[in-house]
Amino acid sequence: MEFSIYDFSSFTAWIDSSLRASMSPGWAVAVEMILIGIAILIFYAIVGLFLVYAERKVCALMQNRLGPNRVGPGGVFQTIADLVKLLFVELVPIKNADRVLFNLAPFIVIVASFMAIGAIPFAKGLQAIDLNIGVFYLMAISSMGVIGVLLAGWASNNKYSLIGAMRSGAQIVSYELSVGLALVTMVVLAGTMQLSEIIEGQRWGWFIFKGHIPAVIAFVIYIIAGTAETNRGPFDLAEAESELTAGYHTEYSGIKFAFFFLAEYMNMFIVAAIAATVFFGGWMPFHVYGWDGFNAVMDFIPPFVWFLAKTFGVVFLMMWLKWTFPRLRIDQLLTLEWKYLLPINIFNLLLMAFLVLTGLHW
Amino acid sequence: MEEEVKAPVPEQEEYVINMGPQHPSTHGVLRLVVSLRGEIVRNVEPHIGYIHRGIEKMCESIAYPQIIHLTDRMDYLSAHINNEAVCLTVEKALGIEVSDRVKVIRTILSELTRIQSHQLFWATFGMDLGGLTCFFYGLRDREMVLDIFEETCGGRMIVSYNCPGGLMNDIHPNFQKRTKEFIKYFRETLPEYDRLLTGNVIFQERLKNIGTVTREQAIAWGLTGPVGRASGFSCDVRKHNPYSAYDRVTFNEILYNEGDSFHRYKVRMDEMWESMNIIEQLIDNIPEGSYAEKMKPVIKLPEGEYFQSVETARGELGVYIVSDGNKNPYRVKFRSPNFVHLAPLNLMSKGAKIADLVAINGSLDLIIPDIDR
Amino acid sequence: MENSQLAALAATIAPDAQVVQGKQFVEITLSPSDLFAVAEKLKSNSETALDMLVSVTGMDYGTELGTVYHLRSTIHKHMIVLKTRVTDRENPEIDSLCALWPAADFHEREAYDLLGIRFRNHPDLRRLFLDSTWGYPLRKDYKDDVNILAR
Amino acid sequence: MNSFTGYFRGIFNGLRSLLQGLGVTGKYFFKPGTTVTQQYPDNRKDLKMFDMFKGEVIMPHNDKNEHKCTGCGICEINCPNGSIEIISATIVNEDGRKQRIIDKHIYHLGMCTFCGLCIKACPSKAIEFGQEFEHAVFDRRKLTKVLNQPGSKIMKGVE
Repeated sequence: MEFSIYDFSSFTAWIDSSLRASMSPGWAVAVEMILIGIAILIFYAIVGLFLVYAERKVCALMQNRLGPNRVGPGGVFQTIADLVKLLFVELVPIKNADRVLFNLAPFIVIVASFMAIGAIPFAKGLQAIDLNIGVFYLMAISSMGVIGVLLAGWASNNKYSLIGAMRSGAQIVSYELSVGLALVTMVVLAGTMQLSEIIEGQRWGWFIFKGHIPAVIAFVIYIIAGTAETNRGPFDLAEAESELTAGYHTEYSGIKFAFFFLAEYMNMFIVAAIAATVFFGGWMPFHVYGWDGFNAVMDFIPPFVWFLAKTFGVVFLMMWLKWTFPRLRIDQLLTLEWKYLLPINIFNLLLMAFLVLTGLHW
Repeated sequence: MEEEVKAPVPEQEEYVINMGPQHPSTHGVLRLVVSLRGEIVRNVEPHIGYIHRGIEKMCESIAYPQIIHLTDRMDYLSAHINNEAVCLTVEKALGIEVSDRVKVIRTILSELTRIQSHQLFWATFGMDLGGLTCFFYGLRDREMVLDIFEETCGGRMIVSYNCPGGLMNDIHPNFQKRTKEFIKYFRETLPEYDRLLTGNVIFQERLKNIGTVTREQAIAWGLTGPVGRASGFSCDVRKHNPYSAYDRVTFNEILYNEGDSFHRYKVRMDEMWESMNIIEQLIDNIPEGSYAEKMKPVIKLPEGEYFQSVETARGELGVYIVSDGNKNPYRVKFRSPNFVHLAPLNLMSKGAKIADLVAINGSLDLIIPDIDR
Repeated sequence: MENSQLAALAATIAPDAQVVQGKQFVEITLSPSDLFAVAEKLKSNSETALDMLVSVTGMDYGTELGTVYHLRSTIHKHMIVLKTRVTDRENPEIDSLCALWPAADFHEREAYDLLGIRFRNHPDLRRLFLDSTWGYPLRKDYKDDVNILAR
Repeated sequence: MNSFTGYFRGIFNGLRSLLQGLGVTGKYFFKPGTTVTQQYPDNRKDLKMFDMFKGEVIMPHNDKNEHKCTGCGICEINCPNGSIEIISATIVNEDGRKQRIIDKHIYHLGMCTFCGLCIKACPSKAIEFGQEFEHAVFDRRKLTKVLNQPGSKIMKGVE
């Protein structure tokens, strides 16, 4: 077996074959699943904690502050300290709450984001499952989280929470449409829904360059709708700190709150990862056709670095949006979706189809 | 005790939520009982008194110079102007004319107070609407004004700098330099506020035609200050009834006719420019003179009634002192602007959404200790 | 309009009342039964045109309770002070001016809360700051149990 | 047609205003050195309050442990909330006259509102504002202070 940070497919194939050699195929699959689960769990925790830290630092710098700076150098261990604190915080039992649903809600939220990570290609061959309907799967899974939000709002027996949950429901139902259409626009360009093939199709130019204006429009719409789907500012109506105190997770404390909190950041990561994959070529390095030397230099940077750099670039964009804009009102939110994003999106889809049909893209 | 009249029972199908007394956007311990139908606000009923300290009652047992430190704690963002109101009333009752120096210093400090109050308004208003970054920019710039206060008055927010007959002490030698530095800095920074928030399409859409008050309503409800002026009600006490040094400066009274939340915001933003103009006219020519008139150790007001109103950052503060000739006032009444502005909240927010209620509440810029006193 | 002219005008509007030209404003002292009618005339008369109610102050004069209304005309920029007194300390009743100036709503509730003056025809006369376990603190005979300020 | 162009103008103006806002926050993010945070407990050494800062009422003593307080009680009368209590004693001084002196000048920091009336009223300028601002204590009784140091005497020449 040869291990390379540029191509993980031989490495994963080696694990598979050595497992299959020592046990029955059923067991091998089970062991592989457990391994992947553990790997994703660790990744989830690290990225979640890092994103919380990054957000706090980014917003602090934008606001002329220092941000966390006491725990560890530059405060890097602040979020770990927070997590430890959250683990020790009392889980406050809520009077007259629907116990089962109340406890179930954070798990639904976190499981939904967990499942989405499985389909994201981190590097060549580093993808838990390469579905042939990858984009479709991601869209379906990432919208499951709203069930958890709705349940949390309903089961909390809190009036603010219920309003927050209802807002979240209305919001996700509408913005799911925009996310979908923006991605469909890109699927039209790519000609496939399989994520590995979408990335392979961007070897000589990322789709945001290949697709010309429609791709840029689709990207803008995707970022807006994706921010809305993760319930982040300026679309954080479900939380709406100044209106509903904390919205759907008002009554949650301790580790259950941490689940919601972590899921929010992971959803942001997933939205950014999809954007990076579909618009910026995922782990594919930046290539220019004909410039072989340049391409070789670009190829020298490992693919997962490319992927993470692109993803965190999009994450930064989302943070930037959050810390600049005031929150929308619920009717403006729906106006923005149905009056602006949706018609533009449909027109954009037609434009892209026309572009692809006439072969005006590269 | 006679029987209480009960609060109106909400209609059926109304979803009643308690906003406050602990709520991020009620700016203190204001409790709003909000009846909702879905997101639509049907009725808002303010419940106040959570920090009622009985300042009017306390005033009846203390001497006139001692009243001043209580007024700091009413509208704590206009502390200096509140102090000035009491001092002006007492001086008027005693027939004392303070020196020009005192007048000019009082005016400059009042305008600085107004600026820092509007800065905090801008900061918290942005936060009410979900734009958290405004909060830090607003407080960052407010810090400079507070430093000026601290250097000259000794206190940052609770200044207690006025006393009947003048000021507690003379201004600090750095006062003029620091104030000019601040004005120079803030003239450059204020357009940034506009770029970040005023021009923002989300912000404008959220505020325009929200919580509209007509001019007639504003007069009938007694709305003054930026709230009244946004409705086209010319009510600037500085203009109509000048006190201190306001008769020797030129400034515009900011008036808008729309009367919605956005223009209430706009009045405050424009007032910051006007305040800077006023300060610039005065800062370089503070006349020489004594900073305080010689007062008797025990101040006794002649029997009678005295009323003086000043323009605080929020509106007209009226001080009504009834004296029976003793060293303590017989009755003190503060006509506080916030108390008046809270009353029509229901009128403004009926039919609006929850988010609008927060915006309207923010645009009134209520200071709860001033309501409760 | 000068205060002297205003006082003369006020005397014609409220013939039964006692009109004094005070140090600052024209002061009209009148009986509670005349209050509403006079206030209405002062508001509707185009020369007085008192369209803004600045403040309502509840007063305890020792044996009597009373209210003081500071009224302003936004057109003529003058102010008139209305005063009224009731002798009944147990059940003082004064007409509410809410119908003329909505601003009176909170001011009158405050006066009711702190002095126990009941306002007739007030739409929603409830205590404003305090709960029903309190007496009426601004009355001079109110006993303050905490009494921090006593010397 | 008008509403059609208005629709697009609305979108572009909206986007432009949003970009302006992003410009402001972006400027501060990428411009180093705009941070205004003071790292408080770390900068204790060079943290200096302004001369006028009203931290607490103190009674300055000279190196001979003398102060200027005559125990007249004017500060006590002037204090609006009873933060100052004067306990005076009567001694016979060198000339054989009876003299009222201060025994204890008790200052309740917890009740003080820093209005400055006591300092303004003091006829012998015996008390002034100190610049200490870290007043937090675990026991509120510690907030009651005796301003004159034990064994201190009144300065010569102060009446």
